[in-house]
Amino acid sequence: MKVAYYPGCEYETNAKDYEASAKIVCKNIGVDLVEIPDWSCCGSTAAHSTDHLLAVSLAARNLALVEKIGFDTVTASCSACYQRLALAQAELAQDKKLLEQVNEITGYDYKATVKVSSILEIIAGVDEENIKAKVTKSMENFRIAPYYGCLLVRPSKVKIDDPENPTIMDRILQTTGAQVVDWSHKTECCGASLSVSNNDIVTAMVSRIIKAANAADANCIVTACALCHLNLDYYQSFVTQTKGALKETPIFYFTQILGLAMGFSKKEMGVEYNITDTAELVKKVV
Amino acid sequence: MPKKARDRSCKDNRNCFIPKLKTFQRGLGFFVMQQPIVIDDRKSDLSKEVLLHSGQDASLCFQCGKCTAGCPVAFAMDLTPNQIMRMVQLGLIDDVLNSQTIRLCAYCSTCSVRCPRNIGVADVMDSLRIMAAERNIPGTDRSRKVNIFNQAFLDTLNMFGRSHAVLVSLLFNLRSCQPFHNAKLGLKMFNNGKIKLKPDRIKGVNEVKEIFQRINRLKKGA
Amino acid sequence: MSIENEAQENWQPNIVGFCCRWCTYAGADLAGISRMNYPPTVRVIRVPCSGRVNPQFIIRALQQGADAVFVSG
Amino acid sequence: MQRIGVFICWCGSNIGGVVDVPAVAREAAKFHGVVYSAEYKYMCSEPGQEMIVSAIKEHRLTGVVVASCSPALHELTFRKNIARAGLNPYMLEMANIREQCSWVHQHEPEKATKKAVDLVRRAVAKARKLEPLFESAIPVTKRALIIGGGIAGIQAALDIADAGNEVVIIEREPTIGGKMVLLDKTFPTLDCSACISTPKMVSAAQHPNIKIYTYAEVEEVKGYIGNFSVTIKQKARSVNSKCTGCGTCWAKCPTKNIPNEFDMGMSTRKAIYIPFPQAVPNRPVIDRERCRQFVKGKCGVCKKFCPTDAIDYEQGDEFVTENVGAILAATGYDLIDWTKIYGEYGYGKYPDVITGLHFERMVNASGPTGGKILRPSDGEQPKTIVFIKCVGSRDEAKAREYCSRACCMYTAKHAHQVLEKIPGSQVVIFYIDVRCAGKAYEEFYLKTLHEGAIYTRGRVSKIYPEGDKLIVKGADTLLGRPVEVVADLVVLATAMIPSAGSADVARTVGFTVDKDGFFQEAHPKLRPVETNTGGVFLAGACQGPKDIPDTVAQASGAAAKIIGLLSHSEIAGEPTISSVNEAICSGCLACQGICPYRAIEPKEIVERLPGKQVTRVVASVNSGLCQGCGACTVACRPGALNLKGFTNEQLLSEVDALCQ
Repeated sequence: MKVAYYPGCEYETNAKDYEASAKIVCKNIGVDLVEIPDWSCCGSTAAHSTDHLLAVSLAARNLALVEKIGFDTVTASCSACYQRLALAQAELAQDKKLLEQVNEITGYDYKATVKVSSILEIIAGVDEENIKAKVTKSMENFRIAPYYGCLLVRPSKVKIDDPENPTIMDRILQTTGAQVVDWSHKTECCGASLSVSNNDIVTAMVSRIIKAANAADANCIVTACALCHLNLDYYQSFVTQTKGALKETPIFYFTQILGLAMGFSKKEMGVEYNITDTAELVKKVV
Repeated sequence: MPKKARDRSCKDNRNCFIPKLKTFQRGLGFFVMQQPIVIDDRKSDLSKEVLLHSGQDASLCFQCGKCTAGCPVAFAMDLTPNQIMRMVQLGLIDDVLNSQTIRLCAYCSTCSVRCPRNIGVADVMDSLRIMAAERNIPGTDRSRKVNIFNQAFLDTLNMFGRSHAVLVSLLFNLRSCQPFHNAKLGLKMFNNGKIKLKPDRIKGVNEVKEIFQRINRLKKGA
Repeated sequence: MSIENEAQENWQPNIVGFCCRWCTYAGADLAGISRMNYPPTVRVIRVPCSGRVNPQFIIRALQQGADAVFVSG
Repeated sequence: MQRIGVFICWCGSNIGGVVDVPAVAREAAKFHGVVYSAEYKYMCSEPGQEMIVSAIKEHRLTGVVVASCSPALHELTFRKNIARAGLNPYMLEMANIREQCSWVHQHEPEKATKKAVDLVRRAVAKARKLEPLFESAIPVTKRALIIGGGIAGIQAALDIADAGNEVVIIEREPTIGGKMVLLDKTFPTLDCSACISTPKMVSAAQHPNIKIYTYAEVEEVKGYIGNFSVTIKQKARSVNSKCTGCGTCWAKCPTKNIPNEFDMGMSTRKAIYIPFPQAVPNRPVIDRERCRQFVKGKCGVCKKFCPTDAIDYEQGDEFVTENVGAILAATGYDLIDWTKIYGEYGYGKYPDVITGLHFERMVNASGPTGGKILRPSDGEQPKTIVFIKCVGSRDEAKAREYCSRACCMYTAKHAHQVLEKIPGSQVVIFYIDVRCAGKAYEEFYLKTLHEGAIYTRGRVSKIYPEGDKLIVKGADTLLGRPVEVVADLVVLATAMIPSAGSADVARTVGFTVDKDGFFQEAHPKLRPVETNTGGVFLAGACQGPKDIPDTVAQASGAAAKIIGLLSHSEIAGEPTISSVNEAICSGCLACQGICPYRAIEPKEIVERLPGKQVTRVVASVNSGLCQGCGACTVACRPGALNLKGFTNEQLLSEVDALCQ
């Protein structure tokens, strides 16, 4: 299966581990990710907070590029990118006038035919048996708190699963033999859009999520979003170090867990890029 | 007193110093005097403007407070989401657009999916941010920082076609006069090899610039 | 006068309404009680149910010169 | 040839102030068939009516047109009026020149006058085609059927039976009593629910005029007002009438630990059981899906021990037919299944999040905990209890838009009971509005407030566990701040919805439901206990969410209506119904499928043709069932069906008159 792939601006920096692991895992299960040539930024929160048309147009340029290279589905690993592309697509498909206006702005002739899927959906779409067949190691020592964040499951227009209790990632993780814990903060927001400008707010939000994961006795949190990953990975140090009540909880991408289970090395999966200490836990892959 | 004398000229005028003074006072922790809200025959169209921008009808809100109860950022807001909705209904445009809340909203949409009246509260917040941007309201304190960040983000995006984390942070720190803000994070990321100094300039950068220009022209035309 | 000219000069269509006595006819009464104005070129025939309206009635109304027919119930 | 009189009313200035009434009267005089035209200040007044009577006599009128207010208001008045002058009351046609003319075109008097003329022309055109109609006499069976043996059904049954009529109650559960017997104490007086409802159950069971079918359902309803024939499905109880209710069988039954529905699954029962000790009738039923005899084919313990040989494994469903003159639907309510809808409250994952009905059973002295309020998870006494109102109500996004009406009061009662039973306890009630409209209701709420319940204005957005506590995330909108409560137990006031299967009851009996599935009353204000189907009435929460006082009042209201109907041996049938011209009916019966009232049936007729006799099928209209909607006339291809009072000819002439 070939799918157009939108890496997102953090593909070489903060999310390089996500990008690498996603590509390797997808290839391994027969999903070919084809990078959109000369893609541009989706606009992220900054664009939709400033101008609606700007937000839609920036996303539309990329969607038009997907159409141009003849793909009908595009996936993005970062869930912020996913949400922006999916929301733009939902609006463009519904509103002809908007589509015309946006085409005038971008200079492309987009027909609004592209389906936007998150990478979770793409992997969940692969037959479970196929994934299981590739799993060579057991992740049974991982007690995972699957963290979906907000962008994948809300708003209703673009949700990929139930906004209150999504299970799509749980099911994928279970194929590796990992223990997936039921916990309360699966879809609470981590405040990523404020992480540069108001980091004290973000610290408070992150601490609640870490606390809930601790309460559920998880030994790691697994996410499908580059922004959540950065936030949870970095800002927990403020609370785990100062307050002491919270345990340091390593943060992984779900693709890293899949990759480790499939026998790829921790280097290939980029787990050492993490700020939290992952080494202890990664040793427990058997 | 003739009607004209108590006209909303003050409220309508965004250069008026009173709302700014109020926010300033609030920021400094001063006691703020609250004039009664005057409801008269001049109906506000704030609710309609929001509807136009976001497609969300704030007038449906019956103030159950579920948005506030579930909002992960509510603890940091100066006005709770349900208060914003109420103010939109009453047309208190200055209070709304000068609030911290509208830019602290992280668009996580928890409010939208739980609203019993099916209002996309997050979209209302989004449209209020846009309205504040249209009116060049820089915001104060936290709201101002968010605005500076957003601007920095869009500036790098405009420059290269993709955003560039280092430059965004630099611009943000300079413009918000906090040179060492988040330096620790930067250092950690650098150590972990998660920072790239050279920005990623795309080939079609002019296409992206063109998008910005066309939209600016459209706005000016309007 | 051509149809177009007529249309420009505040032309109002003659509308024959078939209204169910239980709902829309009562609704039209309510409009009266509430003094909600509408064009006097709307004229209502009371039927026991909108199901009573035979397509033949509608065709006859249009043949006889009604500009529009309104069936509601 | 008709001789028509036209009478135009000024209605003071209501019509006369806008419409040029004398001009309309002058125009009307010119219409074909009009022999007399007059105007008067108030046509409905005594002198106005006299004027019509004398004109009929003087001018030998055969038809009358009154142009005045809406026929909804005075059609009956004028029908009676022309009948006094010896005319058939259906020889009247009205033109609505007030509600649909002068009141809506008050700024355009000239156009309004022209419209008034047109409307009178229409009325005259119809009047020329009017024919005398005669009401039919329908016999009445003096018995009533009540569907649902809750408090509404029981109350109505007792009222109707006390008036000397026979009553049949059908209840689908093994006992009558409904939801009220589940409750502990009732607001605002705090009297014991069982103490006031079980005696009523016994009275109903012992009443000589009342016959009760429990564990039974309505299978089929035929007939019409005054003459219903109802087929009842008596589900196999597996226990016959020899049973004395001694209790040996359920004491000996080896199949234990079945969750008891009566206790909301908080206690257990056997496979042969009575729902609760005061059940009426005091006769057990075998749960065939769980009984070993039925599941595995061997056991027979109950049969062996039964001293009266009342156990009958072979018993099948039985069908009984009852003939009645009126039907009362009193099927009550269920609570919405919040666990399917509210993910933010845990989708039912957390055992310590319960509904108000669970709480009722728990706080009830005869309930599963013997009246103690305990956490389902660990059986500990909770200290901090949160009540959340409007779960499923006032939430059009997830569930229902309406207010369930009773929750504010029962939540106040629950709060009172917690504060009374658990010393040092803390009660937090999250509300959107406190609605306590009812006698002594507000006082009760204030008392609860005074006792220390913390009313917090805001809806709860999330509940999640932390340790053995539940964190309830709400808001205080009055202070504009989020609120978090560390709770031991959370009680949800879930929405009342029509009871499961009520849509089937509506379909079987043949009446309509509203957008929420509640039974539709004929008129929300003036006919609240009747349906649009003649002879079918409503009471209780099946019509809309209600508390006990309102339910009982409505039940007695419906009973009064039924007693009124059954007091006649014959009733007058509406004459504006369909009729078949058998000569041209082709017998295709397209009309039968389209009739919403099942009023059309095939009938065989014998025709004499030259030299032979031919038997053929034609449609026939049941005058008791036909509600006069006229849908059949449109379906009829040969045009054999016509609706009296709204014939094709009359309607076409109205169209012609309006389009002139």
